[in-house]
Amino acid sequence: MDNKEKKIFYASLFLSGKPLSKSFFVKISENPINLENRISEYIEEFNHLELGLKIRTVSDGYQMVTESVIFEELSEHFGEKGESLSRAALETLAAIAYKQPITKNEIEDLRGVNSSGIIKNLLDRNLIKVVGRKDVPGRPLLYCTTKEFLEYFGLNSLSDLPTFREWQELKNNK
Amino acid sequence: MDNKEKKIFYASLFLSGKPLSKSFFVKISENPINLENRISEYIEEFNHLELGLKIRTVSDGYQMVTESVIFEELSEHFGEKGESLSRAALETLAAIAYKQPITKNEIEDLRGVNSSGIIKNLLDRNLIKVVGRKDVPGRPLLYCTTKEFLEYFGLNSLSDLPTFREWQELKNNK
Amino acid sequence: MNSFLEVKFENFEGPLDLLIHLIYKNEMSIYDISISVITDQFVEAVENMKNLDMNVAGEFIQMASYLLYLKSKMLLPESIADEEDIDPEEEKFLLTQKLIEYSFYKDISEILREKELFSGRFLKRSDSIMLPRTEKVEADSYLLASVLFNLLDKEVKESKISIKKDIIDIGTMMEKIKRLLKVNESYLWSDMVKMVSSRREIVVLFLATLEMVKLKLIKVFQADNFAEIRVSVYG
Repeated sequence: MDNKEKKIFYASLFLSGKPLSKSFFVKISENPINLENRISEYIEEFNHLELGLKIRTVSDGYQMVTESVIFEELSEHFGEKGESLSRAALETLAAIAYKQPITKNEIEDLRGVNSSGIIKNLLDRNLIKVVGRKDVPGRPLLYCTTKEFLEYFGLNSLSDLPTFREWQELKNNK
Repeated sequence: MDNKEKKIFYASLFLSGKPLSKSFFVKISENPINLENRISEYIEEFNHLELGLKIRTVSDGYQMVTESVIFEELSEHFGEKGESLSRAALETLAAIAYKQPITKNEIEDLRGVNSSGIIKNLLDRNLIKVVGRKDVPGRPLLYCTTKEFLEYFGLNSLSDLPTFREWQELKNNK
Repeated sequence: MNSFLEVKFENFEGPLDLLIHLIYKNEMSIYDISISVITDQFVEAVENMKNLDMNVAGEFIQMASYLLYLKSKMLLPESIADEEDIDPEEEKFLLTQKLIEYSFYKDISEILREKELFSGRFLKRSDSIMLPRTEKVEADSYLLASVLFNLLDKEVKESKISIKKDIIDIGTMMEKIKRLLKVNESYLWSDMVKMVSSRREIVVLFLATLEMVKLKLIKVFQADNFAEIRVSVYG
């Protein structure tokens, strides 16, 4: 019985191309009580098997990925080779992550430079999305970061990033 | 070292999701001598872990799949979509079944609407197939139904399809 | 010569980036920048860049003129400033706020860069694997028929609905034979039969051949009983 739950957990992560949320497993579980604890055990057990695979927690869910020690050997044959992001793209993403929902004008105000091309690129890469329009003249589009953003950077949630205050304290202590 | 080879073996099968040939592993191996024997061991070891996953040997290759004991639970969430055909797909399929071999234009004439997307979908689902080209200007493709079509509708042959007269009788008796 | 000559445009994401660079170089506190020093160096850097690269982005030039304006305002005694004009201290405060916020995002983007590198080493498969459906959904063939016949409307006659259409008629077959005989003057009948695919087509081929003999387009010759029949061009 327990064994079956574990099997379904691993097999689901194997099949899914996206991280699977806690709520997904709660929904399919026959016994959701304490499920999260059991899942933690399953993950630990799996990650000790040294299979070249590991389960990581990301984007508020779980994901099966390959171990980083064999990255070089695997990357030659697998994995979409997405170009790493430019500094401008990272800066824009940082601004969106902290200020979302945010308009293009507001982003440009923060960065001091035109950001249209970068926003388009980030939209194409599914790292940000349009969530509506701001109720100001011209009704500009509003942007937010996506789940793929969290997945891409291996973040569980936006709170994994330092707050402005934490950053200031760090700076001042230097 | 051996350990790494094993990790790469499992991780490759995970990333691929599809069967990978023996020659693929020979190609990426640093030590192809006796590789096949080692792979057999890796498979046996993996299949004893009871992870809900299995590595099976398929024609000249290996594939990581989910265990059949949890098929029911998984297929609800990871089963192929769309067991029921849309009205439009059914219409298109009917036109092909009764008029085969038939071109796209002829189908569209019958239905009065563009049917490209639906034809593609039916091809993907293996319910119809291309059997040649019609000897008219443009040499358009000719479509026929497949064995899977017969299976899907529980028919032994195309002649089992109701005729126009049978249909009329049925209809009038309602 | 000064050290800012080597400042290159592509190294900076924008004027704010360049300003922060200058603040660090001068070891100033970001909370208390000297507008005068920063302005001179910024303008100089932009001038140098202009010499090296004609396409100096407007944002840099705009920032340069803003800084010059701010600097001139700060040099003027307060009494001269007219009432509706800007308050230079207030402007400096706003600029400082902007620089602090920008340097926050700049640092965050460094963190993101590290995370990108780290996370990128874990490979994943991005498409889900779909399990094939094993149970057969037996759709109703009546439904299929109904759909089509409704479509065809009532005017359609049953005869029009044929399961298998004859693709080849005698005329087409005769054309085919003519084309063949242009390639080769004669064929063995047994070879010609191999060129068609169904029994139905063999019948059509046979009828077409007879028709062409009648029209004196071809002749058919058999050397002996049960010998091969040879079909060749007439004449």
